[in-house]
Amino acid sequence: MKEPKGITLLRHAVLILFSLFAIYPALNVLSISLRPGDRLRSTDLSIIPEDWSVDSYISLFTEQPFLTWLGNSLLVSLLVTIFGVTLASIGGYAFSRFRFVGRGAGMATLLTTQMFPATMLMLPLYVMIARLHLVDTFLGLMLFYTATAMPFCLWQMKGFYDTIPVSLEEAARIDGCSRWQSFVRVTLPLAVPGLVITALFSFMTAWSEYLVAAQVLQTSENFTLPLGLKSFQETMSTQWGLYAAGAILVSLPVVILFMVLSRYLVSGMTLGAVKE
Amino acid sequence: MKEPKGITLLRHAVLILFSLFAIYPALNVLSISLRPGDRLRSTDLSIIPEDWSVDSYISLFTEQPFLTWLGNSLLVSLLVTIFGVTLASIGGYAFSRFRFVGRGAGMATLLTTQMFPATMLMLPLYVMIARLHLVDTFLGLMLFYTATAMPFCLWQMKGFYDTIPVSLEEAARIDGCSRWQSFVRVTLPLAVPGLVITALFSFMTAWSEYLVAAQVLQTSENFTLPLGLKSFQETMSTQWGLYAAGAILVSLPVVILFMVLSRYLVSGMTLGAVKE
Amino acid sequence: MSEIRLTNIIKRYEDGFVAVKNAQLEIHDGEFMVLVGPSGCGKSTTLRMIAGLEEVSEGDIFVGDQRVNDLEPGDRDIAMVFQNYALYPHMTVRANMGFGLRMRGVDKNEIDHRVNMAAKILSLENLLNRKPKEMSGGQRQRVAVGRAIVRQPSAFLFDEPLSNLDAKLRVQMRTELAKLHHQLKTTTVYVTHDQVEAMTLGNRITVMNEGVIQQVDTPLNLYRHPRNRFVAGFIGSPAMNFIRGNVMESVFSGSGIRLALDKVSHQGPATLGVRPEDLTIAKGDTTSIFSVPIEVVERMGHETVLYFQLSGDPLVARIEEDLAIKAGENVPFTIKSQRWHLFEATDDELRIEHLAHPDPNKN
Amino acid sequence: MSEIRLTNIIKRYEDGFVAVKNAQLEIHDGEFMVLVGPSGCGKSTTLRMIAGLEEVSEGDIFVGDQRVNDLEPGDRDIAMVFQNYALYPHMTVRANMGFGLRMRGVDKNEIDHRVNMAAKILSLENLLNRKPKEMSGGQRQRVAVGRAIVRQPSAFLFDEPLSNLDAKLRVQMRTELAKLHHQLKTTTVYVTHDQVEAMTLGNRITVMNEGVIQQVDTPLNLYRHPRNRFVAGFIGSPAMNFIRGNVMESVFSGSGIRLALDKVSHQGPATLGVRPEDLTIAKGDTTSIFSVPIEVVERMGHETVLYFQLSGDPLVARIEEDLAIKAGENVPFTIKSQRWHLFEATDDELRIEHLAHPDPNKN
Repeated sequence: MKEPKGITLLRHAVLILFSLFAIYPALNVLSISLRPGDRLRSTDLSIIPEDWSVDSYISLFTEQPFLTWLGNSLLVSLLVTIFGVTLASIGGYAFSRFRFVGRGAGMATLLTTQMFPATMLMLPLYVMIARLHLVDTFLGLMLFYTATAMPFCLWQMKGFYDTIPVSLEEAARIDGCSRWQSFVRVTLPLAVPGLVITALFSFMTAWSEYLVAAQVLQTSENFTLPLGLKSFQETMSTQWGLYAAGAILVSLPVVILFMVLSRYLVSGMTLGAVKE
Repeated sequence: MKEPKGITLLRHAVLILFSLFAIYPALNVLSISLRPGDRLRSTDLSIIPEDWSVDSYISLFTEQPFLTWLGNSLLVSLLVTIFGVTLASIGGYAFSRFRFVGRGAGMATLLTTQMFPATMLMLPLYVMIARLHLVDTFLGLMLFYTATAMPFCLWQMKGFYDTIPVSLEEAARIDGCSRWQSFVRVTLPLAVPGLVITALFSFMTAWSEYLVAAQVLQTSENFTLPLGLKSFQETMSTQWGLYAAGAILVSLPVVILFMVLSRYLVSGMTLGAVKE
Repeated sequence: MSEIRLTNIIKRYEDGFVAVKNAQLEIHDGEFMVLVGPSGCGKSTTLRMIAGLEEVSEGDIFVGDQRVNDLEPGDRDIAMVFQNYALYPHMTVRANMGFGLRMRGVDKNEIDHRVNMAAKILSLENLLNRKPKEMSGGQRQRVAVGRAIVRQPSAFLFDEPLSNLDAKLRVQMRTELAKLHHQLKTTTVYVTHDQVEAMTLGNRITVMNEGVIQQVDTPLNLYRHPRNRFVAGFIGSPAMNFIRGNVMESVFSGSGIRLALDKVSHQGPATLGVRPEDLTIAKGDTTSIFSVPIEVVERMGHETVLYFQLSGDPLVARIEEDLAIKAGENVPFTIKSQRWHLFEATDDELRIEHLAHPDPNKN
Repeated sequence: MSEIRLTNIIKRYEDGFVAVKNAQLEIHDGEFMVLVGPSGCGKSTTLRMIAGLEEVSEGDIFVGDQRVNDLEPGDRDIAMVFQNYALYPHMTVRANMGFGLRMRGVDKNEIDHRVNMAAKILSLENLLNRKPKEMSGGQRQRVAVGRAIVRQPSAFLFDEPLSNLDAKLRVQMRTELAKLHHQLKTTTVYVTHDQVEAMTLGNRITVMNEGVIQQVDTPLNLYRHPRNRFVAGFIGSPAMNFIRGNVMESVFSGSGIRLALDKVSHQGPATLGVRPEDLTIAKGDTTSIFSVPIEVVERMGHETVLYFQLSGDPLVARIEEDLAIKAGENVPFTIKSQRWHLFEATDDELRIEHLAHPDPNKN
């Protein structure tokens, strides 16, 4: 059993390398956001530069419409999350528990919708949004986000419900619940880790999406955060400091959400609700 | 038991509506690609217009560098897939089977890397690519794609290996296999559905990605398909016909892959390898 | 009145499979009725129809005088214990046990009172604030029973409640369930595939096979007077030995044996059934019916089980003492006087009644 | 020579837990040795160390004359049957059975020949081209055994191979395994938690508890001469009854009973052990030792099991006949002459030898 240990070590080395490779960029952004001026490149290897300043952050809130964008993003993301979780929690339950005509077809359809690259969807999206007179509105954006996030959310919730024994609902019904009560009082509370993942996914989809937002939204005061950030880059000389500071602020709520919810995430992704 | 039937019906209605909503755009693109000229809007509701033509498709191959872009996309996507599947199949095995120091931390790190929005990564990406002198090269693109797809691939493979009983490998070792042989001859063949999903995910990541490609690639002959397509849109008046035809052709291989592999996908996403 | 009656119950699934065929069953008030049979025999489906968890395709189910076919499970005044216990994982033991009462709007104090009572009966007092996952299998089992009894329903339904427990715990819980029924005297329907559980728990037993009720009777009547070969083979462990043969003028002759049967009028092909404990070793002056080499000997200390073949049919004998017999030894066997059964060689394989067997209703 | 020897084996896990404490065991060539004990007693760990699937912390394992501690599992010339069968799902039965030989570079024709032979012994001829998932539990079990025997190893290791089968199939496979060992005479180590399997299969049995070997002996010696109270309680079903008490001048007095013990020199606190079949009902002129109301009666047809309490201790009696006793009835009991055991009231609870018990090596 000597040899496998060597292999294990090798694997660790490779994995640690890749982890660093994945974490490094975030630190890099932090570093740039703290540099005065728009110094993008630096031979300085320390993360916090010696002459650090928070000018970029201050500028974001005072000189730029950052707060407006933040509000827009929050509005869109929260509504998409609420709508997505509600639909997925009910629809996923139907896919998990009922054997109805077209159930298999429905599941396959959901998979199918996942296979069209986003680039392809730009065009019909534009057409539909235009026809529905939803150009430059949040409603158009939210419709699109909800629809694209739905297949994953439904699969996720269905998979989660599958791990909850049907007998729990049967017990609840014998205890006097109606079918709906047994869902709300027994199944739903047990599906919380799944709901958290679904919510997080819906939120992330809406929070950090750029391509579609760029297509739908046109006036600067309607921009979501990713659009706003990108606009720093599109002026003649990129405002790197602003961009970096914005990027950090965009990521912050997501990072915090992830950390607060990590307990649910791990149990949701690995175990399912109920251990037998 | 009358009431639930009503609810079920209602749910079906909602689900069917959403399915149509998800399929409709694809048909729309097909329709536009077959219209002569760049007629984007049409009151005609039929999918194949009466005066249909394949001019847009012909133009793609004769007047535009579509074949070059196709080659570029294939090269990048296939290499990313091979690299991603190889690493994930080995790394996921390590996460599933070995209890090494830092295993939990490693898994958490993988989750963490998932939480940074792509918009935020644009900046450090640009810095890193520039420093490594990989601007406008495929290698830079592939490095980025592999790194961003890896967390999902590793989790997916780990989850899949978790469903394969360890006793199968133990039986193989008693039958005379080394640890490596038992992995290659017993575990890996059983993990094929997981590998297929991982491969598909890696491929899709690389095949349809736009934002990063736009950052890294600069000369037109290096463009991948999504970049090329978008370039139709960026000229003064969008060449909708070309764009639509291109979008159809970009989606085609993905759709075909999905259909060929659907059997593996469903078993991979729902069951795991071995039923007890 | 909490008698349960099933009249001509049929359960047909959408794919056309008929799980229960024309079941007719009357469970008396206060009776402990066990439904037993191999897996897929329709016993669980029958129980679930009584509970209201499966729709009835044809026929009527009565609890007391009320036809319950169209009632919701919660309105049938029954409580059920599931095979996997089905405790609500997000609730404490106390909340689990009180849930049914809470759904019925019972007063909070009354709920507490009843939960405490049930907890005392089942020795669960110290566990009331635990969550199900913090308990052992036996404890969860107890909580599941507790959740049923706090409701004070007119009937308990049990769906293989002991099958997830290990052997020792199963025996212990079995006797606890017996005591509980002795104490509460609530009408009970209990499904199991284990004939030992059926024999030890049931006032009466319903034996099912392939959706059809084979026989309904007390444990000992089933054991002594099985209606057909299926029941004879299912009840008792090791199972009854069967030897195919022919009856001519009250003499059975089958593969390798000849046995004089008194008082049998049957003529022609038949199957002889002998329980393992009714095969004894011929000693001294008793003449042996057959003599065979033993294949496997199982010495259990208090009994010895012998496995052997008679013209290819595998047979088992159980001797109620410790015998120093070795595999390969030749042993002469005899059958205890009149301790045999005879079955028709027809599709139904009905048992042939004869005077040698004691009166079914003696015990 | 395919004897297996364990000398002072210790298994210590990284978290400090010691699963096996100083195990000393010799398994003779051709012997069927059963390791039995409650879950977590270290029996499976011991087997897995012999197989090479767990590292040995201290001590040596020998197969034949060779120290195998550092050999890969595949180089130890052993075959193993797993609890979940561990058949390769992507291979046919033929490929499953031949896999070990193929890995050893055995000639293709020889593999076919040996697989066919094994398939014949196990009646698997018609299943050779099936995949594992197309077979029933019993068939998979057979294939797992087949995969072991084609290898013709110097030892078979079984890890609870029957625990996933239902009761009837378990009994059938048990006798098949017994016949197979009778036929092949290969050294076998068999792990189970089921004392009935241990009693019926083993030439000798190793009883383990909490990582320590309690006793190694033949089934009947274990039954009649358990070395301590743990072994006495573990072997036999229903388990032995224990009554705490005191011995004074050859008279045992405990909760509710007084029993004259001949030929015992022990004085002071002790535990009396009586097997359920050694408790009989006092009839006619035999004087009863105690008389109690029965709590639960289990009438099995060929035997009756009575549950009752003696000053709070739950006791069980098994009567080898069908008795028409009802719960609540008062029954006078006696203990069969000299059929009792006495255990020290120390931590080890060793059995106190006395002349009343027959010589351990008589059978």
